[in-house]
Amino acid sequence: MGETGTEQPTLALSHVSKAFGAVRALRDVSLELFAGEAHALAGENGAGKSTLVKTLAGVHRPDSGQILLDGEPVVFHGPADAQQAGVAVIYQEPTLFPDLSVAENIFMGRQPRGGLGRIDRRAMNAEADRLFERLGVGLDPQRPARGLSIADQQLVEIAKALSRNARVLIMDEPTAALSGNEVARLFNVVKALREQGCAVLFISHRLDEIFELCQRVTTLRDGAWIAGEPVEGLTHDDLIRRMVGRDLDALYPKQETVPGEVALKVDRLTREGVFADVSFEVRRGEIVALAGLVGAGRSEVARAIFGIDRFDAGSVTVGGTRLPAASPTAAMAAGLALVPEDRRQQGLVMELSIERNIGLAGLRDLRKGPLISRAAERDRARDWAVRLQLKFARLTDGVGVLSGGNQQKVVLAKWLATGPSVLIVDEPTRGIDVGTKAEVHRLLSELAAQGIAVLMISSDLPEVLGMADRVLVMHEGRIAAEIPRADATEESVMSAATGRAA
Amino acid sequence: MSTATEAVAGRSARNLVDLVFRARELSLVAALVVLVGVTAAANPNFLSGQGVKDILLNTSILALLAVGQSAVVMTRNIDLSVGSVVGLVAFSAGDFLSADHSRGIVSVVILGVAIGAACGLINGLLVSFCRVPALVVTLGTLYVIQGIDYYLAHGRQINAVDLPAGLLDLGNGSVLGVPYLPLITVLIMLAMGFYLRSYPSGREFYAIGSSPEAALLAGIPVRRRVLAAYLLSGSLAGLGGVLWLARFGTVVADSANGWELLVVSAVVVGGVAITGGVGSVYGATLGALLLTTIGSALVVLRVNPFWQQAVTGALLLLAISVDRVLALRVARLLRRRNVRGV
Amino acid sequence: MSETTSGATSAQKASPAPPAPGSGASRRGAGHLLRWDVLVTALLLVVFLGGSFTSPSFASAGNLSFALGDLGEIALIALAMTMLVVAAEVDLSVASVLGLSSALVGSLWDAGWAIETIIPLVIVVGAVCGLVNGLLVTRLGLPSLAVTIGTMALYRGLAYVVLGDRAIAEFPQQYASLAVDDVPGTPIPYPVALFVVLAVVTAVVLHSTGFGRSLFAIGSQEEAAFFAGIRVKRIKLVLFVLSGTIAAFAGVVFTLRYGSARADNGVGIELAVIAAVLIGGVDFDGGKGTLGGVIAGVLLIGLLRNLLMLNDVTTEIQSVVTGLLLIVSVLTPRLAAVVRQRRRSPVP
Amino acid sequence: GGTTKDSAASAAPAAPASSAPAKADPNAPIKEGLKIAFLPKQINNPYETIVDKAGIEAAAEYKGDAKEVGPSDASASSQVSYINTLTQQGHDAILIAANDANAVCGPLQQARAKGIKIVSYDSDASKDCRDIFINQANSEEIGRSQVKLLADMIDHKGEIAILSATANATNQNTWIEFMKDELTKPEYKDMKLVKVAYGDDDDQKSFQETQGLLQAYPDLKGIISPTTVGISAAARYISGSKYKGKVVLTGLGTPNQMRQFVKDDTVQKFALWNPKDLGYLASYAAAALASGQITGAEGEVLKAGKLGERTIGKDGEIILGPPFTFDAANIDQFDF
Ligand SMILES: Nc1ncnc2c1ncn2[C@@H]1O[C@H](COP(=O)(O)OP(=O)(O)OP(=O)(O)O)[C@@H](O)[C@H]1O
Ligand SMILES: Nc1ncnc2c1ncn2[C@@H]1O[C@H](COP(=O)(O)OP(=O)(O)OP(=O)(O)O)[C@@H](O)[C@H]1O
Ligand SMILES: [Mg+2]
Ligand SMILES: [Mg+2]
Repeated sequence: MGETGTEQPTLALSHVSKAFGAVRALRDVSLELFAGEAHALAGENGAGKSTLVKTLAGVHRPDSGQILLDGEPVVFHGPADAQQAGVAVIYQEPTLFPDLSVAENIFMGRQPRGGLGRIDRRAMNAEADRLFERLGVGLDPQRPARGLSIADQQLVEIAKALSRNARVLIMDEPTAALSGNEVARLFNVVKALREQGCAVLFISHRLDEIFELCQRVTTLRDGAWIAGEPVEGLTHDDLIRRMVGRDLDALYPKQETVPGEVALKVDRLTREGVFADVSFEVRRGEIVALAGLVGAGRSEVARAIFGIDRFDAGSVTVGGTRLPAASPTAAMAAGLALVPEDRRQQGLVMELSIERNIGLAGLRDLRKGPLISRAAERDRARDWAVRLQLKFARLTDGVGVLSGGNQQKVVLAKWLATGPSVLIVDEPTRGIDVGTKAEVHRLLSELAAQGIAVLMISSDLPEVLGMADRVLVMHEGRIAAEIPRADATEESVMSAATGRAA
Repeated sequence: MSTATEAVAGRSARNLVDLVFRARELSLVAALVVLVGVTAAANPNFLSGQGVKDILLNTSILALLAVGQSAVVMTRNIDLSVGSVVGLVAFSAGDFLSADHSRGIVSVVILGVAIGAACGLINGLLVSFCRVPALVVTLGTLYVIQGIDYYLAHGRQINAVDLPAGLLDLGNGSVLGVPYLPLITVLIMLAMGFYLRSYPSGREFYAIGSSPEAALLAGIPVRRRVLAAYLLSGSLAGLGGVLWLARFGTVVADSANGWELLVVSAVVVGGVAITGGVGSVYGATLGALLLTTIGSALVVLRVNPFWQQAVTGALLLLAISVDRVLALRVARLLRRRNVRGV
Repeated sequence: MSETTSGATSAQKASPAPPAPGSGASRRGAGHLLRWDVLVTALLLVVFLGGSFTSPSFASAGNLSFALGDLGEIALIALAMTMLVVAAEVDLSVASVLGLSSALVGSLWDAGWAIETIIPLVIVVGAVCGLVNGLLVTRLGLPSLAVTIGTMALYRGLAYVVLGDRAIAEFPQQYASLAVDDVPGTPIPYPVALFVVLAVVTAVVLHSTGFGRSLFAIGSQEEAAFFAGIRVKRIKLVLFVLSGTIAAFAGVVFTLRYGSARADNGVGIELAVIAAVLIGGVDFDGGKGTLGGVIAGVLLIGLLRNLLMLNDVTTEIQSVVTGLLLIVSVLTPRLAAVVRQRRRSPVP
Repeated sequence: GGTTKDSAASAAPAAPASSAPAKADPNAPIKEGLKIAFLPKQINNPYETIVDKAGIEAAAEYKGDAKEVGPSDASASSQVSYINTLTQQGHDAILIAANDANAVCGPLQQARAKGIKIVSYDSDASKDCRDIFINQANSEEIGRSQVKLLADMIDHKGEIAILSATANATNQNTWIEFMKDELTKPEYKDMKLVKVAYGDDDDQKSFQETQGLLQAYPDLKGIISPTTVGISAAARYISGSKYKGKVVLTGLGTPNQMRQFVKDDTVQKFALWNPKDLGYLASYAAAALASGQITGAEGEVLKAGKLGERTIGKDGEIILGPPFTFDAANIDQFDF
């Protein structure tokens, strides 16, 4: 496999800049992707990684600088041009066609043809099946994409990119929603591709993954190029320093707390076909993690507790009052808050501004008489934006223009601002950079210390182990095990999650 | 999450889902059968040769428009200008023919389709290239085209005597007992249905409607496809205008006035989601057939004319509600059967 | 049921704005001056000034009073329609509810009922019509466009059932004059004065209350609004009931103003209302728009039509002008945005 | 309590005499340059276009300045906007074919208050908001003669139906009342009116209603369609269906529309007055009113150019003349 050396980079950026209005997302950035090499792109939220990806993908046109394909300058007029040039991209946010089948999603525009140029559906489905087998995923190619969990959507995106047999594979946080198993399978496939001479660009906020998969790493900070170097010889701390510009405190700053009375009690909760007989309690001051494999039903439990979905049996009690089924309003009134897993659909109203989004869950608190107080709204937004180190130009900007991680912070701010007594967070740090992740963890820890009960759903095992007082492990819609902090290890959680434990 | 058994379970569930989706068309057929059955039982004349012929003839133009409209709706757009286009084409085609009797049918069809296509082109360019909302644009062109039509006609009327016999024959004649009009519509519907289902570019219409954003990222030529949908809708409306002239012989300016909502109803009743991405031209055609049949059946059943409109509305609501309730039921059933980890 | 409906709507509304290069940022910067509603207001001024110059009778009190009064029903209904469209729904049945209301007023009056009983009763019937729309939309999760096309036929049909081919006239003088007379000392007819009051209330509700905020959130991302604890279904239900109520009230005004109750009153005004709302800059996909824009839109259409008529411009041309106005009103801001963007970042 | 129809009727003050009845001066000359406007039910209705054109031509005879304006939809509310505009523009007379007798009343009163003369034609407005109504023919005569015409063709036997315009059309409903009344006479005891259908003056709707009628009533022997749009649509359907020759169609239609169907034997006879004469007469009536020749009182005499003289009847009504029956023998003499 070609270690850099003298050969041509397959795809390269040379001195590229890109600005959105006043925001300079990329400043004079260069990057070279070589055949047979996996290249990591590191940087905080909003550093410009996704912008760089979209530039390579032909979505954005650089303001200045060039894209080089096999050393020749090219201009991509749109995603189609980049695809033509052999670039396959997995975007940070899954972009599927909900009404079409999974197989059609994968092969849109490149369907296998039969007689008369018609689509050969059988071949297409078989091909999709083969791809999923490679990834170790049991998705049915003929089901519609609507209703797939974020993780499954991400897997379909991966299958789509793989199916292109591209010369360059670009992956923008493909693993953010995945748990260990899928990540391992994905890495095996990517490694194989790389060995076949594919150039890979990989983005992740999980540094371990960078060290495991990649040979080189380029770091961006505030849109500017900071470093491009081999991974070998680099330490975690080195990389963090390049990204953040300073050293970090402990990643999981868990404060010890004494659990108080029961704040959230879930009793024999069942939603037919999704989860069954789920019972647990969360006490004030406790952080309870809900772990499990993708699709184990964790998010579904959270949705049912919060009243998004109607449950078929069981009960949810918050601070002694039993919640009516299917009423988020009642749940909120009882002191519940849910940070949902899909920020783009469920967490944020993309067209509204940052301040409006942060105020949305607490319209009642912002009232002055019958009217909304704009000053109160602004103060609330500013306060939380600062506390979560949100990177933004103006509070009146639409959230849609924020980077993925910063959007996640807005979702957190929106719910923390409601001052809940029970906080349910579903993948709270999905797509959040290391620096902020520590911040979020500290915040959760602080909240718990203040007596808030926290139920944390996470696919990030170190996070689960680092933060939780207790770990509930779900397997196929049921609680498979409850593990106290002292006994929680990677092995114990994983074996319960895969159904191996009793 | 990946076991062989689960995949199998998923598949059988999917077959059920498939059935439900097809059931959209099936339930329409069922509704039609019930409606026709009841009406025919009350009045056998309804199913006489003349009765069936009348219904088919009445449906064909609406169905033709519905085919074009569904292509547009599938891309999450809408074309409200179709009614005006039919009116404009019907009148100008009539004018064209009555001015010179030697002009042939082919030339008038070309003229009609060309006018329709030009209207579609304007709609399409505005929607796809200028990115203005489809509803506003086509409501605007509805008014503009109607204005032009009225301006051209200004109280004149085209009479059957002014038209060549060949054209009138196209509207009322038949081959082997099947009138030409429904034949034309069915051919176009089949071609469109086949194209949309079996060709990559056809599937892109669905993709665009399902998620315009994803379509852009997938490298689909979104603008070209949307433009094509409008061109198609416009051309079919143009053809519809010529057929209108052929069928009715007498036209004043306001042919098909107000049909835009009728066409949209047909499409929606036919199961094409107004939010795009779902449905088929077969469904839309069946929707048109159902609407027309309801109208005829009420007259034949001697429903008081003052009740007719109310009953039509109620039946329309019933059709979409039953369809929806069934879909919800099946979805819930599916979820329960699809117990993960059993 | 809740889960399936919310699930179904969620993915459909996947953020509609395509990732247009730099669209977001540039739309804001200089955007203020070129917002639709501002543009429409400017056009309105132009029409008004143009009218005063080209036609001596245009700015006369008599003409303005009439032109404003003529807009009464459309303007009233547009208030409720604005809120519905902001919440990404639509009610096409308004004109039929107006007709049904008119028919009921007529037949009950003819049957010897007291007008003081008839009016509240008819308004309740309107609310029920709205409720039916709302229930079908929220409980069954049907698209409102489809539902209200159906109820449009149903309610109009019921109007015919109620009144058939009769036309009832001779309503009590004092009520009839309330519908046409001007507020003393002004060229403003009573219905218009009422409209102004309602418009102010609506504007405050839409732009400065939690309810209004919720509408914008529902309109741009229904699922996220639901997750934020907003009672999406209840709010939509309220909107439809409101729309039915206002349409029925407009029916009463219509009946008294023309002094004639008929089943076909107000046929087709739903498109006029929607055109006004759209010209006023409300985005049909929901989540965007201002009430000020809509009011300017209503006035623009009405006064422009009046001006054209005074200048003997034919109906055909009026139709063309209305259509072009609709197109131009959405096209201009987009073109301006493109031009601005080009100027700022010349593509290499 | 409250205001009911009865209490309002008893409390209502007697309608104020709108304009003090000026003295008519039969010998006053027709003023030159009178501004006159025709407001039809709907522009683009070919029948109304013929009427109005003739009226505008008549205005040229007496050196008046006439025009036609109107809405594209046949609704009273759109007509009202036009009445207002015409009032503001200051016309001498407005001629209106009212879409709703009552709804146009208020604005017409306002116009009269400004001294504008109002003539209604084709379809009347309420009698106290216009000066004169030009009736194309005596309504009673139209209704009864249509029944006679049909009865003669079907031997006074069998089921019959009526295909009308809109359910609210005043003139249609008046005629239909007289038809029903005529049918109660003993000589029609074997004829039965089974249905009144409405084609909404929409070609396609009328076409479909005809289909429905014929299917719903297989024993139908005859159809009366007293509207030009309806009769031509019905004729077209019958001429291309198996009902041709079995069902008799008559009604009111223009010769140009019906020529083809008379020639192919779908229709034997139908009636109409000359729409051009209607427009001509109305135009002269307006001019005479505006010039003070007449005031609209019963018994006054209108001098209507080439049409000669007409006496104003009860309620300010002037009748054009008896309807004319067209058949294969005479149809080619007419072109309108
Ligand atoms: N379409 C846009 N309009 C305006 N600003 C944008 C747009 N897209 C990105 N930005 C801004 O550009 C900067 C870089 O964003 P980008 O999405 O590239 O960050 P990122 O490195 O991918 O962050 P994350 O790790 O959170 O995904 C951010 O400040 C963001 O707000
Ligand atoms: N709206 C929906 N409609 C249909 N199926 C759904 C829907 N949401 C989730 N599912 C399915 O239900 C299963 C459980 O998903 P859930 O999101 O609860 O899993 P999870 O344990 O939270 O995993 P993760 O969040 O990591 O995806 C998944 O297989 C998913 O495909
Ligand atoms: Mg990113
Ligand atoms: Mg989850």
